Amino acid sequence: MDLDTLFSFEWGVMSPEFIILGTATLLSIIDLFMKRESSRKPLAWLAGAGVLASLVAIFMQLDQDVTSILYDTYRLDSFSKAFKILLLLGTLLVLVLASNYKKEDVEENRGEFYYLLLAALLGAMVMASSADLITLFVGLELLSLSSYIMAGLERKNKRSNESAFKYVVSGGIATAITLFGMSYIFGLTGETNLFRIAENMGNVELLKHSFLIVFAFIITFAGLTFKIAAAPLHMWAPDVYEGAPVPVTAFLSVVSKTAGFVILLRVIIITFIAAPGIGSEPLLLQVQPYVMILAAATMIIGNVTALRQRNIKRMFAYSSIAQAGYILVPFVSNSSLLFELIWFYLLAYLFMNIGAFTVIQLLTSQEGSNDIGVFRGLFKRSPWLAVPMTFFVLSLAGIPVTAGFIGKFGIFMGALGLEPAHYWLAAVMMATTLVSYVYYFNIIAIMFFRDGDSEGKRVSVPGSMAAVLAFCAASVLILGIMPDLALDFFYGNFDVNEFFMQIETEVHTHDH
Amino acid sequence: MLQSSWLIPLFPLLSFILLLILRKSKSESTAWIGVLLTGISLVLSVGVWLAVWQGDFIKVEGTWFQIGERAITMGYEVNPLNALMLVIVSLVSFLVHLYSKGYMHGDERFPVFFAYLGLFSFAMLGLVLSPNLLQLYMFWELVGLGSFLLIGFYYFKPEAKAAAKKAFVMTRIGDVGLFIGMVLLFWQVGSFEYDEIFASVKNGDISSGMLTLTALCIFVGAIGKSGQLPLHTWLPDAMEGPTPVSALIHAATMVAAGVYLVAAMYPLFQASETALTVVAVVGGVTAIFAASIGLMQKDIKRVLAYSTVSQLGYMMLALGASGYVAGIFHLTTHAFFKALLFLAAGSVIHAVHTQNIEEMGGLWKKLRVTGPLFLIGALAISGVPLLSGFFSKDEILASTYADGKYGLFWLAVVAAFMTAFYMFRLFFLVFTGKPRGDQSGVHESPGVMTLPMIVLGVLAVVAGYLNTTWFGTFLSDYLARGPVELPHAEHHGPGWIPIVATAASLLGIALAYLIYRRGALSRDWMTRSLPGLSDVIYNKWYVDEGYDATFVKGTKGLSKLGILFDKYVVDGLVAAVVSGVQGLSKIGSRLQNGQVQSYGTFAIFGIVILLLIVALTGGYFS
Amino acid sequence: MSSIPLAAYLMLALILFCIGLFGALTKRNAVIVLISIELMLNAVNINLVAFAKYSINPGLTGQIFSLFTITVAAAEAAVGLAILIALYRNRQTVNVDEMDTMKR
Amino acid sequence: MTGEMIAFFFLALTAIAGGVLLINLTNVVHMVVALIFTFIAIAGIYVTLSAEFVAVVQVLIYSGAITIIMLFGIMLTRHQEKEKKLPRLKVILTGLAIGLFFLIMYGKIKDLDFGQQNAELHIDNTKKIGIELYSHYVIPFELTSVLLLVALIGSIILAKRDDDEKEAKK
Amino acid sequence: MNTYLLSILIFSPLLGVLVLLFTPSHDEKSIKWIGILGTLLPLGTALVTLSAFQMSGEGLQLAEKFQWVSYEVFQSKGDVSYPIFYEVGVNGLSMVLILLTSVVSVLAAIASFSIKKDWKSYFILFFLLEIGMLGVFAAQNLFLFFIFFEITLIPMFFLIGRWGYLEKEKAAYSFLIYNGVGSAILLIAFVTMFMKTGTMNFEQLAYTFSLPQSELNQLNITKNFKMGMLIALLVAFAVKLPVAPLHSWMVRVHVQAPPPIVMIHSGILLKIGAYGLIVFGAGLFPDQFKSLAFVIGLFGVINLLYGAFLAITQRDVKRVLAYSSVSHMGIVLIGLASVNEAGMTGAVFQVVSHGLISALLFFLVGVLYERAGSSNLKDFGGVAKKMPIFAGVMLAGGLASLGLPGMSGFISEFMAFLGLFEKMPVLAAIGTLGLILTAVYVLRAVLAITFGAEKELPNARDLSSTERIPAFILLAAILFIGIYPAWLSDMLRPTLDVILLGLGG
Repeated sequence: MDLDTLFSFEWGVMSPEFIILGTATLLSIIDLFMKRESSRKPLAWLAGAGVLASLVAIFMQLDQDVTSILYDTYRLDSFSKAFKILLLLGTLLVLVLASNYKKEDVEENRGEFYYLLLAALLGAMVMASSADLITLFVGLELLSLSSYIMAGLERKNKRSNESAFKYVVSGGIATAITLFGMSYIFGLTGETNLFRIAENMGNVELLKHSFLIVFAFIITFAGLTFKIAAAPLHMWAPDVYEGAPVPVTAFLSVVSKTAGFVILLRVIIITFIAAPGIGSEPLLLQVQPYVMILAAATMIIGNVTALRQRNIKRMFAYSSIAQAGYILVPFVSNSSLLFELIWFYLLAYLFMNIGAFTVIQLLTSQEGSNDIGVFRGLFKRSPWLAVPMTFFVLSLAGIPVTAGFIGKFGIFMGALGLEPAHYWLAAVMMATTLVSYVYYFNIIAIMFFRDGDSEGKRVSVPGSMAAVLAFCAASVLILGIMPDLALDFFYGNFDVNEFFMQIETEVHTHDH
Repeated sequence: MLQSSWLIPLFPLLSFILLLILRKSKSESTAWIGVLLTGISLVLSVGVWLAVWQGDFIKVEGTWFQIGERAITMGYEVNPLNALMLVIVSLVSFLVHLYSKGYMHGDERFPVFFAYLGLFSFAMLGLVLSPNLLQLYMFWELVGLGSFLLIGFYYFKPEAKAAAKKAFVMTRIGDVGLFIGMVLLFWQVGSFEYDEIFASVKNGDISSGMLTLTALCIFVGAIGKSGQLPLHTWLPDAMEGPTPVSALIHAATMVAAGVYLVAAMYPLFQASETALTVVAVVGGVTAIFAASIGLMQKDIKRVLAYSTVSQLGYMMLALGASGYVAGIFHLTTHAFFKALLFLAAGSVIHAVHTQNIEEMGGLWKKLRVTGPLFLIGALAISGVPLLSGFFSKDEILASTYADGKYGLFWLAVVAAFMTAFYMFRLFFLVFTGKPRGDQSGVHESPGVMTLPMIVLGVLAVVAGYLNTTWFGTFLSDYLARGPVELPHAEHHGPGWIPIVATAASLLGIALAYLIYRRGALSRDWMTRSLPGLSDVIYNKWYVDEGYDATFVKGTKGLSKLGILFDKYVVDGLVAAVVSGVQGLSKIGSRLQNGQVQSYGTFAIFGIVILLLIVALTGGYFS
Repeated sequence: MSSIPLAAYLMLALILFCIGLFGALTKRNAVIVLISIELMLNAVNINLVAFAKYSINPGLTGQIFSLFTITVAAAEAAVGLAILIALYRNRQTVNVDEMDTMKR
Repeated sequence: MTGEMIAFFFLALTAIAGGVLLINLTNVVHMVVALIFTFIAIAGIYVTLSAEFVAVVQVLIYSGAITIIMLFGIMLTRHQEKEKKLPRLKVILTGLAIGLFFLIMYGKIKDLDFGQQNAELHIDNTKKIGIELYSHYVIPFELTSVLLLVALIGSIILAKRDDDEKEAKK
Repeated sequence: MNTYLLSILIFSPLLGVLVLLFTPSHDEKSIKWIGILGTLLPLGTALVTLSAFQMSGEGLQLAEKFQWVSYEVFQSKGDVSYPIFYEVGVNGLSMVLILLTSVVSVLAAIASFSIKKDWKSYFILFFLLEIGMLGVFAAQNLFLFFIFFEITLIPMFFLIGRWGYLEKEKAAYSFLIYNGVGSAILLIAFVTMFMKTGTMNFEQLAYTFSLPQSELNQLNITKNFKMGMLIALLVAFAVKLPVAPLHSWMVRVHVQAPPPIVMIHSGILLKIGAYGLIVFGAGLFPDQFKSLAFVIGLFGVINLLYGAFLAITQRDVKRVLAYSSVSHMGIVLIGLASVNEAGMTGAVFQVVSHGLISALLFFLVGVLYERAGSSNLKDFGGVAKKMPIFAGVMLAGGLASLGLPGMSGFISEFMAFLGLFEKMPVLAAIGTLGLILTAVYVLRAVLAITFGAEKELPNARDLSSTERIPAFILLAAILFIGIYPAWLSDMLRPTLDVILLGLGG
């Protein structure tokens, strides 16, 4: 293959990634030449502009057909577009948080911070846009590595250090486990292209090794649950969320998690869709109970353990573990509504969680404490902070007129719409949701019912943060009242079938 | 005339509403509103009665509301029985209104009292006019309300409060019986109408078991209202109310409603021998039981109250012994002489400001009007010949004997003896002998009080001639025009019955005279000779205490038990779930021990367990 | 032709993977923990390379995959060590079991 | 038994021995050194698998770079020479889980054999890899460069000594 | 105008919210007025709706419908879509309840004088609560019903938790969790039905479930499935009603919540449970409902007696009333269990009547608490002396509660028992014991306060003229229904006939 062939690809479809890459590069260069003392604010604007431009690029691609470059090492399909929108939107909002985050350590490395954020985003986007194990893996690691560093960005904060180290160790083990599973997937089929793997999975010869396929599935799946913080690899999340700077926590709980679901969907659904299970059943049907157990365990562990938390960031870590459990439900049930349900829920989750973290960042940095007591009497002090926070919490709890409810409703449709319906999974989800009421409403109770001694101490809200709050709150409400805005957008622009569509780009045989 | 009979209850209602609006008025002339309006009712009632006497009946009904295809109706009906009741009720009510004008003088809630009287009269008249069971039941309850309000009129007295509550609850127990009977009948007949019920009974559409059951249920209602055994205890306590109330409600009208109910539903009872027997037995036993208690009471009103219970028992006995006319006859005469007695007692109390007969005595000279009137009443109730009580009581004894209930007959005779004894014990203690309390300032009651008493006194004498074998059986003939088929037109028992009855009552009077006037026999003669029995009687056979120990304590105990159950079992289960979740939470956070390597171990365990399950279920080892 | 069966390589990889895992989960020294993770990744690489030679569809892909893995592993080791050093500056310890200030 | 077989056994044994030593030694530096043997042995294994280029990379990166930065890491941090053992129960539990994992996997890979092998793999190995990398896998390759850059910058900002800290020392 | 009348009605309280948002929070007087006027608006609209409502008309009236949410499924099920509509409408039953809601809301707003802080947020939440209540009764599909059902939850949580008494937070949590359990079960049942049938509309669902079994088999709807759904719905609404032993939250709320809120809660919110039982239980699964009738009746009688027994020895008048509510909800169940016209009508009458009566009684207790700072029976006695009107109204309320004829309570009790006596006379006879017990505890509580020797009360004032408005209006309504029940029964009949037709009774 020569340069001509290389240039013959439609590199234009990669414009969102290129924009991000370019912005990141530009950032690092500008940062290098900036004076130490000068404000890094422009860098934030630049980074934001880059993300926005990338977002625009994706919107311009909306009616583009499925395109694939180099054997699906990069592919642009509805799936990738839909989820990249989430990733970009999430990062955009996190950037605002990051630019307002005031900590001495971070100040020093703020330029790098933006750069790392974009690099992580790039990794996530590549994950969304690839159907090749190697690319997916590298994307995953790019995201992971950047996240490790960001988590430890407060160098002088012991908790930040510790959380970063725990993240690295857990992440390293998870990577090894994932890779171990992937190596068998690769080994059994001899391919790294997901579609080809799927083809080869149907190979009669593999029937003898059906056990290994199932093992590979379980190991890979379990390894990938690391990113979404689901059982059994969820335990890093509370420690890391607690120690990491708030914007990073927000990033981890939203963007990184979304990326985790993206890779999970890509690898698991495409690869194993035609795989044989042990005996005659298809694999995905056969392993359903196991994944259900994991989903149920995730919901239970997340919600139940959250009850005892006093540290707000830690509480949200458990909350986000629980939310991952919810999102696994449609995944488990293999519903025909799979993609839109997950997409919608992640969209809703993005708004409510980032919104909540915005408030948390404002409060914790003002009070210098992460205790849940920072919310005390917030309604009295700053009603305009308490009210949106209430929306976010209600949405997380899945109360109607918020996006969270519609998301949960959809998940129920997915779980109960099948034959036979997964009643017990739905029941577990409902029961744990009830448990979650206790800690979610505890926040509300503290904000509204307990007038603290910090009477009159208003929280100052920078304009950009206020904008994020308003945007998130409005979105949570609007999506709760008119979910069709999002659903119609999804149905109108994305064709789920593209996800399964293998495009034969010109096959280059190695002719040398 | 008859078309406007529906107006009769409305005048007292109007009185109620007007007086409630004027409740803050200090002027005692507000009483005239009540007197006037009940007076109109009285006039109308008499008019209606006269019309019925001529042989006119009326029944008017309209749909109240519908349940599916079935219409629930409301309306009014006038027949001989209820026309008679109308007159009795409106008459006594009118007289009591008048009397109260004097008796309640100076009470700060003067208008309210008359308002309550109006409400009660409205309810009672409405009850009487009802053409169907449901409507009867509704007014039946409202009568209870009126009674409740009047008994509790002195609301600040704890006894009045307790008595009012007791009256309401005890009668409600009976009401529930009536309710059940009524509803059961509805599903048998498909209607609450008397006519249709009677038609069904006649056609034999209802099985005999169901007939007995419904009749008994309805009788339970009557027991409650009429203070029959075992639901009689509220009536003596109800004497906490102002005395005119006792005359109106607890002598002439409300307590008679139970008798009226049995009479109104008589065809139903007639169809069941068992039901009639039960009515008779309950009536007979109540008659002697209450009379026995009356022997030893010290409160003037309580004596009269037990006497009322006893007399009501007589009426029930009569009805149960197929003495339909006798029962109603006694109802009528009793209304007059008992109202008279109460009003007279009220007059006495008004004068001496005590109800304890031990503190009275020698009032004959001071109360020159009240004394003789009381004597007339006492003679009437004792069944001294030529007074009204004699005739009606005689009729009852005759019916009982004719019906073959000889045991009950002799019981009734003994009760008659006791009645005479305690009435004259009362008379002698109150009006004769030396004054035992401070009687300075005692004077006769004003005219508004004595006038009604005089009217009643006259009636107590003459009412007996309504139905005598000597002049004519007017009442019997009159009632025969009603819907009830009189069983056997007349009971003419053996000729010795009046003689025995007269003898019994004279004996009673004589004994009382000997003990309380002459002192020929020591007063505590009985206490000494039969200490146990007299103690039991003095304490009203310990019925109240018995109920208190069983039902009241039992209910409270159950309630307390329920509260404990609620607290420890119901809430306990919830608490168990909660602590279960909290325990899980604790385990969860203990697992999260901060050791990153433990997290890894946990993850590996998770994976290995899943792999193991796959291996085991997939036949890995086979 | 080689007579070494594929299973032998896989077995070796499995053993090394398990040793690495055991080391990562039980060693107290943070550096050793990091290096144990490297050992696990190495085991995976053996798998990949072995599958590149013996597979339904043998080819270079496995070797290339392993090259990416090695690169990533190296980067990860570097970052891990950097974090460890930052941590050491603040806490004066490299013992993994002492890093438990955050729990519950 | 062919020479290749013997070589394999020798290399495998070395690799495992290095691993076992890693687990059992108490001196941290010794552990790292033991692991160098493993890494080198693995490089040898690659050679037997006709992956010469990977073998070379393995030696360069693992036996060279990584081991050395790890040694630097050890030197830069104060540490107990003798490593204390973790609680016994925990070790046993971990061992049990891993042992089970091993057994389960072992049962199914012990007779995994596709009966096919690529004999031409070692021919022009490096060149072919190069071509593949720059054509087929150019996207992950370029991404890797970003990744390395991130690792570089990240490591610097995390591990660099603070200026003020230095000033404080002065 | 009529096209959107119902939506205007449901969302009319939003106007109040909007106005309040732009009212300064220190201007308490204006806020109070806005609060009252804001509830008058829905009342006015409700009356307009009533005038547009045809009394004898069968089926749904003033219906509105448009598509709202749509999930589309392309692949496996062959272009099935799951549209969710916004659809509202009223029939006789819901019209009655909407009226009740709007009336009680106005009175509760007037009664809110006892609220001492944060008027502004109080009334905003109050309005939101009213939206939820109006919506629940107007909703014509499961989704909408559920949403409104949950909307009532949140404002209630705040209203209890912020403005309640000592243990307000605990009460708020109890409320939340118990009702959460109910709505959780509800949601599972609703979604399951939706996914099986592809519709959420009440009428369509009823039609689908009434298809012959052979056709249902194609939809994978078995008899067991129907039974399971019914039981789930029964349990869910049993929490809301509440049915013993799921009642303890309700007692807590009644004791701890501020009086106007208890008026609303006891007056309307509990009725959602009854409404759900009628519309979903009897309406959707008539055959199964009939076969469970005995169980329902049994629970009804248990509720009736249990509540009554526990009310007898309570020391706190609020607790007496709370357990009395438990007891009275038993009558609703009794009515439903009889599965005939009389019983069903009785149940609905009880819903309305208890709504009015408990609103009245809790209002009075609120007044009392405001005067005395206590609701313990021991602290009172002889109140009738200083507060005669209060005492009179209280007595009247008590009498209405114990089912005195001429008041609404009698009609409902009478009809419910009339119904049950046809089907299960023995059970009904046992149940009548409750009538006696009711008299016992009502009189005990009422008389303990108003009668007896007078005790010192610092602020004993009789009802002020503002306070008289809600008291007299409620009393008038109670008497009106008691004397002229045909007004209500005629409005209900067409709706109940449809349900009874399904029940084959």
